[in-house]
Amino acid sequence: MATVEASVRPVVALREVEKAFGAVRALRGAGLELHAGEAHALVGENGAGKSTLIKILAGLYRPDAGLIEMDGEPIVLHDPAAAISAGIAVIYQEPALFGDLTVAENLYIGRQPRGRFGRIDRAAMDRRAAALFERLGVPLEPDRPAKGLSIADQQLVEIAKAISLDARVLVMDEPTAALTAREVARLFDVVNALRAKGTAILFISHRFDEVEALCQRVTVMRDGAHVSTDPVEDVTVDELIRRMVGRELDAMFPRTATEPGQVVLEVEGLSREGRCRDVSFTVRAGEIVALAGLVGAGRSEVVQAVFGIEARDAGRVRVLGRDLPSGNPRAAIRAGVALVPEDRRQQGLLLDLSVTRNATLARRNRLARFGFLTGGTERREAAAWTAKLRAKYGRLTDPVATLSGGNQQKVVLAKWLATGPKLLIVDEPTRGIDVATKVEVHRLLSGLAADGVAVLMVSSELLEVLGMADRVLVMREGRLAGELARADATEEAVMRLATGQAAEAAA
Amino acid sequence: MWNDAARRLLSWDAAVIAATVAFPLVAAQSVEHFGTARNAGHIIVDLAPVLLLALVMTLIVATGEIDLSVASTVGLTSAAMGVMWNGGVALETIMPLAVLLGALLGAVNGLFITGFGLPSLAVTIGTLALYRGLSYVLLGDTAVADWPRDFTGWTLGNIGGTEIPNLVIPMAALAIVVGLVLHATPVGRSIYAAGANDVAAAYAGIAVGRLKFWLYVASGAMAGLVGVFWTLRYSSARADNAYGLELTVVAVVLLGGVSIFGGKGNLPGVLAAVVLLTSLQNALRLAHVSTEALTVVTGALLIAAVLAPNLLAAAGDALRSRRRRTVAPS
Amino acid sequence: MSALAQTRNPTGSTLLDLVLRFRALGLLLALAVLVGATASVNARFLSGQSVRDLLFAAAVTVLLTCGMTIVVLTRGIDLSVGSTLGLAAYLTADAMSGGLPVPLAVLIGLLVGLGCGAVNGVVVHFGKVPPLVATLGTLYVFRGIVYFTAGGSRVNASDLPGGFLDFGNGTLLGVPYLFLIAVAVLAAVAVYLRDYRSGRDLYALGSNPEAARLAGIPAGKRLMGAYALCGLLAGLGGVLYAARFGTVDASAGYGMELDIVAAVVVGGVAIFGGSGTVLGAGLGALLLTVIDNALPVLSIPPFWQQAIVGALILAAVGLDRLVALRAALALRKKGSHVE
Amino acid sequence: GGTTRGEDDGDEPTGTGGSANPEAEYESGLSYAMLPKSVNNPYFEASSTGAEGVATALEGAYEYTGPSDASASSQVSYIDTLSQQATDVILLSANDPNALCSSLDQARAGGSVVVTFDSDVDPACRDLFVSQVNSDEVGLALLEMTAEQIDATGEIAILSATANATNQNAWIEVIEAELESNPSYADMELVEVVYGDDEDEKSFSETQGLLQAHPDLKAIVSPTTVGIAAAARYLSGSEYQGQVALTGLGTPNQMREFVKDGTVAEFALWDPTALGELAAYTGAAAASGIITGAEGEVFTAGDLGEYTVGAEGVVTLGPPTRFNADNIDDFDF
Ligand SMILES: Nc1ncnc2c1ncn2[C@@H]1O[C@H](COP(=O)(O)OP(=O)(O)OP(=O)(O)O)[C@@H](O)[C@H]1O
Ligand SMILES: Nc1ncnc2c1ncn2[C@@H]1O[C@H](COP(=O)(O)OP(=O)(O)OP(=O)(O)O)[C@@H](O)[C@H]1O
Ligand SMILES: [Mg+2]
Ligand SMILES: [Mg+2]
Repeated sequence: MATVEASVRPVVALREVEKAFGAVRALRGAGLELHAGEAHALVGENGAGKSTLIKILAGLYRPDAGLIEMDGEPIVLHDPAAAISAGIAVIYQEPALFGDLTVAENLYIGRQPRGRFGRIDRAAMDRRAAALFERLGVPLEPDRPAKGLSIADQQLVEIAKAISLDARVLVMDEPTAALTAREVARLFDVVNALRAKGTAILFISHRFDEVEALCQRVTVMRDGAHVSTDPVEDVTVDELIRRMVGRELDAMFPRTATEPGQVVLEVEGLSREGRCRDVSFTVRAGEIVALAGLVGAGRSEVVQAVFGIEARDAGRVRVLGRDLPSGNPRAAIRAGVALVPEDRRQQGLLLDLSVTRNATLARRNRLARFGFLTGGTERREAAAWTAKLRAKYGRLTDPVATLSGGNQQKVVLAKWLATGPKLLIVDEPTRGIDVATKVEVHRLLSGLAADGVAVLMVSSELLEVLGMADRVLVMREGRLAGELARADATEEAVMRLATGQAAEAAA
Repeated sequence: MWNDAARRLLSWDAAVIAATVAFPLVAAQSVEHFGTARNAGHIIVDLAPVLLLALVMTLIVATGEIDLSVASTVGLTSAAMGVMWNGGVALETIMPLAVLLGALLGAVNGLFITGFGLPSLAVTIGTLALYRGLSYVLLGDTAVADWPRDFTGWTLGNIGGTEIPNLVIPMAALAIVVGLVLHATPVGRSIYAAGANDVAAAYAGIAVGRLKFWLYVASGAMAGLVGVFWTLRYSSARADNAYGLELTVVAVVLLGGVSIFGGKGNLPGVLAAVVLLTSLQNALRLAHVSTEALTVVTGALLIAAVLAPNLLAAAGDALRSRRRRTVAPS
Repeated sequence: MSALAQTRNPTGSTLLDLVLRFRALGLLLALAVLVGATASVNARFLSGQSVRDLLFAAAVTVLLTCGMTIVVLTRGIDLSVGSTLGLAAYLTADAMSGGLPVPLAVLIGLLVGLGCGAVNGVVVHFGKVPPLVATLGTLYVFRGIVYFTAGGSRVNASDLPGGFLDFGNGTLLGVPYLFLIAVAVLAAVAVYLRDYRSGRDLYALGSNPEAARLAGIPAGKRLMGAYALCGLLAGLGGVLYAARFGTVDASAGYGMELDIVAAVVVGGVAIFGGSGTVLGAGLGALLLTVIDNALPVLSIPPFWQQAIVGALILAAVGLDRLVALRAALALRKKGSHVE
Repeated sequence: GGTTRGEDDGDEPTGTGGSANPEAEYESGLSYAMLPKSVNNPYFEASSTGAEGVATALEGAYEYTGPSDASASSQVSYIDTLSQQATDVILLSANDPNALCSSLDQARAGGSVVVTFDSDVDPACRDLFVSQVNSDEVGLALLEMTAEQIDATGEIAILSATANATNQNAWIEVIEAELESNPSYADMELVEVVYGDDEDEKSFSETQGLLQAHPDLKAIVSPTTVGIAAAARYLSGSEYQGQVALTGLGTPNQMREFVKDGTVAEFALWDPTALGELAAYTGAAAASGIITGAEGEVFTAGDLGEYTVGAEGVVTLGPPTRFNADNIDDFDF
């Protein structure tokens, strides 16, 4: 194992860890060392075993074999409480908040500040939470219930929670997947401050720019095993990717320009109380249009209203010239619209049901013969589409909950691509997807556009937006702030519109 | 492969089905009078109401909801039948009207649950009281008993010359229809999807509210049908007919392996559970086991139904991980 | 009602606070209207005797509702409370009629309740059996045990010590001891659920069990505690039942579970856990008791009474939903970044 | 067209058929089963004691079995079981007059003798009915006791068992008819009938409700053992004690303290043990061919003496016993 400073004893080390779920061997001899005051990146393909490794560190899973050492001593983490008290704080890949409790209580559950007679001191708790949010630069009210927070806000609460623990080891499993550049920058400031105080950081991400910006060392995993550990400055991104996927990658954004065809989607004056106002735009066949903006700008809200998940208060939506009724996803699907939602666990998947059932759900009516579904057709369809997207799983009958995050995302994509849409709406399509698959998804989108599908893409990843879109619509505070053609769409231009600097300058 | 087979074997509904097959064989040997055709007939007639109600209840529980008002709906349709009969309406008209009334009562549940978004447990506790109360309003303390023999006799009669009860035919037909709908149609897929995650189901274009609404209508209609059957089988329309039956129906659905949280379970398991529970109670009665024991056995069986597979799974996990640890390379 | 003060800031959110206070207010309003209407038809409804009767009737219900609330908050349910109450009531009364000193017999009742609750807790938590299934099972099992022990016999008031019965029927300044006990328990549970870490853990468990696990909340301890407490309160309810009614047979508390669940639901506790207050549930119990008592006083024909109770439950649940929707709308406006 | 009410009224004759042989001996070795409305009810336990004594005396087998809830449909399952077991004599207290008929027919076709007691079914479905008393007699006795206690003036109310209880409703009918027609009761008014469902708690709160709803109530009549005990307990602890009269049907053991403390002046009941005894003898007599159930047949029921079968196969135990402070200590049941 390539240790850089072998002399320094790691705060935490995982050695030769094995973990299997039924027939799936998620970890085979994985290892990791975290040092005080150092940010350590963990990268690998979807399903490489990163989250599993973290869950072992968090006390959620017990390893089948192998050791966890803390300060050189072997320890056994029976449950999450044990890990927390050992000083390990974890931000999980999927936010898990208490919707009925307030944001502040979410942060301090089980360790609320106490006043007289051991009663909870709410005022003190809210104060502390507010201070923390201040530090993270997020405008969240401590006393609002967590229910109804957007995915990004939820992720921020999770981050605040982990940071508030003041742990010796901070583990972050793709904390930035739902965040835009601004929040990411604030987060990195805070993490760097923690690191300076001697906290050991473990950072998982599929975004290499972030790895480079934040981390000192990087470990690559493949198929549940440790591949390499190096100082970040010693390896190139291409080299990392090669180690992760075991081959060279094609171009990241394989966008081939196509001549736009007829107008597929027309949105006119779309409004929804408190979420978005007076949004109008069109998408043509063969075109990829991106909706960009800061977190909470209302992008998801717009596409959900287009698809009919949410009823709209005002405005018209036309697909291929025909009006879509408000609040009726069935009509939208019939008209040839598909929506890959942003929150795969809540909106995209039936976690307890099998891969097959999930992958064929949107096509249940079309796969039926004489009104009846036989298992065979569904199985064949599911196998074909998941293979096309290179999804990794044990069996088609496994519950999707057992798939890794990225592979879950692929199942959602498979479900919708299988419907053969005329208008494909994707909301954060590559959230949590590894680079290799990302290329795959990009190629797919590009290919679909080339075949005459109209694509509307919401993405918080600016590079993706710039790399893929023919046109970029920028949203700010529920309104369309502007439109940029591919040629004019630079990082700077988008951010200006998104943050409203352009508007201020004009005024 | 072996793993797959083992999992199927260990799966709960498979176990219930196996027990259902095995139990009567054992009981026929060890309990006097159990293994006669006549007794089998008794069992079938006995289980009919629970089985019929459990058919639709399975669908409802699979969507993650519940209907506690079924027994009260049976009571109310039965009471309404009595009123109509007293009013001189022809029985041939009364029967479809009773089913229609049931459907209407189900629609009221459905409206409250899907239209207003209220929790089904709360709503159907309310209509449990409401419908039972209304049946008392209709019939009060009287019973309507003078039902024509032609009809009451049919409910208990056998198919010409055999020992097979007439009831078997409609029950089997309904069970097959519901089974096919649940397991081999897009509607069935939608039901499981709605139970597993209603938000994701809505994103997949399933009109979850409408689906649930119609399931409640179906549940009500089925309860109306059971109301007709109950009235004729006991030749008595009374306000307290089928009192308390809802707990038995819920119990068999759960015993059959349907998850109370929705999204999981299948119909054969539930059918097996109905047969198992009824024949077990029948055998215990024939074996002179006391009523008290019968109550305890019912409850214990229900808990064991869910506990046993959990314990088996836990034991299996422990075994596997021990085996792995011993062969793991060090 | 001074206990109203307890709704102050139960979630720490001023907005939610308002809603909750409004919710409790709604229940109080409904209570006031009902009492007022009944009294205007029949003034005797407010006579000392009548109010006493009402409080007597409410005491046991409120007590069990407190226990049920705790369990429902954790996303559970306890359908076995009626059977537990029956078992505790019968064993307590039987022990007393057998000559055991009152404190010892009461202890037996409490322990029986605690034991039943612990059984539920074990089956739910360690057996991973869904609460509805587990407690539906123990509903049958516990009732079967009552049948076994009681058989066809019954303990009559004449077999019980006079002091015990006097306590059961006694009042302090016109308020029954039983009701005072219930209110004391309610207040204690309210403070516990609002102001103590372990109480908040129960909300967390009900709100998102998976997140609770990740946050290191000791689910086993809390769930066991919740079910044991619910059982204990049902046991206490059994003791009070015996003291109040004097006659106890195998059917004591039969079918009570649905009334208690109804009270909790009417009181605005979410049936899927995580939200609601014990005060609301207590008011729900009181409301249902008043309905039960008012209908005969209003000379509503007995055949109509059950139907009316059902309709009122629906109305209460519907109203609650309306309030919740308003709150959600308010939250949406407040949380929005759109001007 | 269609099938409407009243087209189908073929009643079959009562009785076991065949001819009676009054000289025959009681057969020994018969199997008896008593099926009460529900088990766990002290009243039926007492009847069971009586019946079991008879079965033992006649060297027969005896079983006491039944549902734990008082519903007709649960009783049907038990009747089916008994007929499957070819029980010779079934002693039944029915939860519904009609719902049990088809099962009873089957049992009788299989050779069982069906004797109902306490609560009857349609006469066509059973061989004999052992009535505790004649309905008229109970109704009249209840009214008479009430009138004596309130000087035959004022409002009275009835606290009954379940709304469907056959016997209760028969008595209530008699009371209502008598109040209408008998001039000596002209000043009494029946203001309400409420149902305690034979549940202690429910009966208790129904009593409360009655007293509040009718401030001028003078008396409560509760023709059910559960009801009268609950009502007495409520009255004895309330300000109404001694103001509102209470009478009805109750067991001496349950009512003793309330008679002593003045809450209740007088109530009535028959001896449930004797009722069980008579039912068992009646069943045995029918199974042994001593009687067939035809009117006028005579048989001897052990120590109880000689009984004659009345119209529709009814055998009546005798007038109810009235209990008051003077005699209550002579009874223990
Ligand atoms: N609970 C489980 N049951 C069965 N298999 C599981 C379970 N959890 C993880 N796996 C499997 O273990 C492997 C590793 O999954 P893991 O979640 O650790 O991947 P990952 O590296 O975090 O991927 P991603 O980048 O997509 O999040 C995957 O093949 C996954 O299907
Ligand atoms: N279910 C909800 N309940 C309450 N508020 C919500 C809900 N969903 C979104 N919001 C709020 O509505 C606004 C628009 O959210 P939306 O999800 O459309 O934004 P977005 O631009 O897609 O950002 P994100 O990256 O967070 O998805 C945000 O202020 C968000 O907090
Ligand atoms: Mg992961
Ligand atoms: Mg979004």
